[in-house]
Amino acid sequence: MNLTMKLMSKVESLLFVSGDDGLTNKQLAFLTDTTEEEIDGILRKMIQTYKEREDRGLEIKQLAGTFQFVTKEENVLCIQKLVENPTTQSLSQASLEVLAIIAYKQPITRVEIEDIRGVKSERPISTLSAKGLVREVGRAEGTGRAILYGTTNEFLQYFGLQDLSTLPPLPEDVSTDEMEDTDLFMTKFQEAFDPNE
Amino acid sequence: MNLTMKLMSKVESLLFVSGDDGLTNKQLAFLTDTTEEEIDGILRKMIQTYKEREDRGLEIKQLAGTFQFVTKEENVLCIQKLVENPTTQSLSQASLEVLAIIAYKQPITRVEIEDIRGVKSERPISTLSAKGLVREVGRAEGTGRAILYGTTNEFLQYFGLQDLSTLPPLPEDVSTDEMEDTDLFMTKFQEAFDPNE
Amino acid sequence: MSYEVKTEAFEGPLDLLLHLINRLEIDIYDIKMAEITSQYMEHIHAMRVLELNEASEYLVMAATLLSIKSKMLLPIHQDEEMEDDFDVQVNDPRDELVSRLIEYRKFKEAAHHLNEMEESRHLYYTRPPADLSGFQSNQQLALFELDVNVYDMLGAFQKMLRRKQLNAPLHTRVSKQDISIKTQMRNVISTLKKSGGKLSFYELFPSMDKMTIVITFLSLLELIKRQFVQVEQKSNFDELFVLLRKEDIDSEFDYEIDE
Repeated sequence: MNLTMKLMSKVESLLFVSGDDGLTNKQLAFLTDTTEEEIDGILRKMIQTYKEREDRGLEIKQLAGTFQFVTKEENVLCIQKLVENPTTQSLSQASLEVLAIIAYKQPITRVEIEDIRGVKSERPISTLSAKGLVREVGRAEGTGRAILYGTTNEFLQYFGLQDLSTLPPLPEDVSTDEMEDTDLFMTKFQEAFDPNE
Repeated sequence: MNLTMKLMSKVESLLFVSGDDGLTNKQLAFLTDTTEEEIDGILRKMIQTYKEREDRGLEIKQLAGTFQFVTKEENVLCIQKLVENPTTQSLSQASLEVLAIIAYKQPITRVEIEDIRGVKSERPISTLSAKGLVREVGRAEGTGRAILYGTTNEFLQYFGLQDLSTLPPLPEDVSTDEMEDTDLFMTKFQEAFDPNE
Repeated sequence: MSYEVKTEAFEGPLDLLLHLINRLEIDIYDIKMAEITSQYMEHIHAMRVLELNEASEYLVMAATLLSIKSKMLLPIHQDEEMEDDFDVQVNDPRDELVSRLIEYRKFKEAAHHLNEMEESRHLYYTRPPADLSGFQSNQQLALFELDVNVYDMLGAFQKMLRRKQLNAPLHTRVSKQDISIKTQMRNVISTLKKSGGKLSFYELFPSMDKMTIVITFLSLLELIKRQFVQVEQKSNFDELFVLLRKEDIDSEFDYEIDE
């Protein structure tokens, strides 16, 4: 009995680490130093136990000869919720960069932002608009009439600023062309907005 | 009772899919539509049950601030049979020293690290950042604006820590305090009698 | 006294001094300068194979030891003593060295604790988060798309190295072949092209061979530096994705790499 329990424990550990690859009964027998017959018996017992017990959220599924853990179907809703609601997190580095550029250089077009950053910036811009921190404030002159971006009132509130003039002054010698300088600029920016300060 | 079981099942499913990202009790409460208090109770119960039951190969641990499933230590040998190189490469003495200094003194510059060790430390620092255990966390004030280093989440994971406060206290030497006291005394003494002041 | 010296056993002059203090059973607060200096000299003499870089540090310490030793032989003039900078020394020329040694010893001990924690952490395993992209709609992808920095990617790589070790004996081993970073950069680009310009970070590492994984990673870093590709992450819970940024890169690519 004790040995059977220990074997179950090992099978649980092994199936857990093998993830989506799963393991065959042959592999399990090899890894736990036992016979395939014994593993078959153990797996049958485990499959049934997992299925029956209401406090278990996992099941063992056999797929193309390999056994693997899957979550119980009845818990699909809370997993769905996990996917849909990534934890409210602070802004990503890219978003912060774009936000800094918009804050100091507004009104500014996407192409100009991308020139400064040297990378495509569509997504951070749309993240920032979705979060209501930046918005379209007009159109540039000339062909294309590109969208001009600026910060919102929500931006001021979010960072506890009275108005745009209370943004910390931009260091004079910052050349945003160079990676290191951008980092430096970002550090200043983040320091300025650190909620702990 | 039935509800508690269902909640356990959900927590098991959620912890399983979130893997080594893990989830906080707050996130678990939100995802299962319940209170943090209830989740805390459930987690306590689950942590104990998993630990006690001999047929379970998993345990719940708090790593890098989140609850995660890990395999039981007693099964390490059969899991290592799955591993290509059973002797997991450990960090070198130099890397460990640098890491210890960064962990306890962060944020800290390379020069400050080298002052403590009395030896150049560029290589261990780059090894550590390549391993994702330390990262640049800012720039020092003043000329040069040297890079400041700090530890990462991966550092907490790697050493099985819940957060930085669970680091064992830095070995303190009582006698150092005594020495400092003497220095302080001498300084005061000299200040009092220095004819130049 | 003669004994064998293992250079790699010391993490610099302070480590060597601590070793000598221990071995000679010297009180760290009352270091016998003559004894420690001669032992230290003997050691660095035996350590001639040192890299130039490190050698200079050992030599600076030797000079420091000699200077302390000579200062201790001098009669103390009260007046001069008073004019000394307090930071350097108040009354004992050994003070600064002793406090450095004690400070260093603290971290050496802390490093030892970390080593023990590392070993016990090797006793249990976690698993990567499950791929939940099937649950996610395109709208959500757009909303939560957030870039990550190189540190996140290095962390992901590290995790992956640990993961990729699993299953190895159960698969046929990839035969070892030498591939250059340059070649692998081309491979990564063409793999990305084939899959429509976007691929999960982990899918770029199908091979179990550690060497290939490392080369692929280095080539990826190079591609990022040259802005051929970009790394993105949708959210906390999701995978890293590698995006192809420059479409028709072949000519430019060849030119740049070959230079």
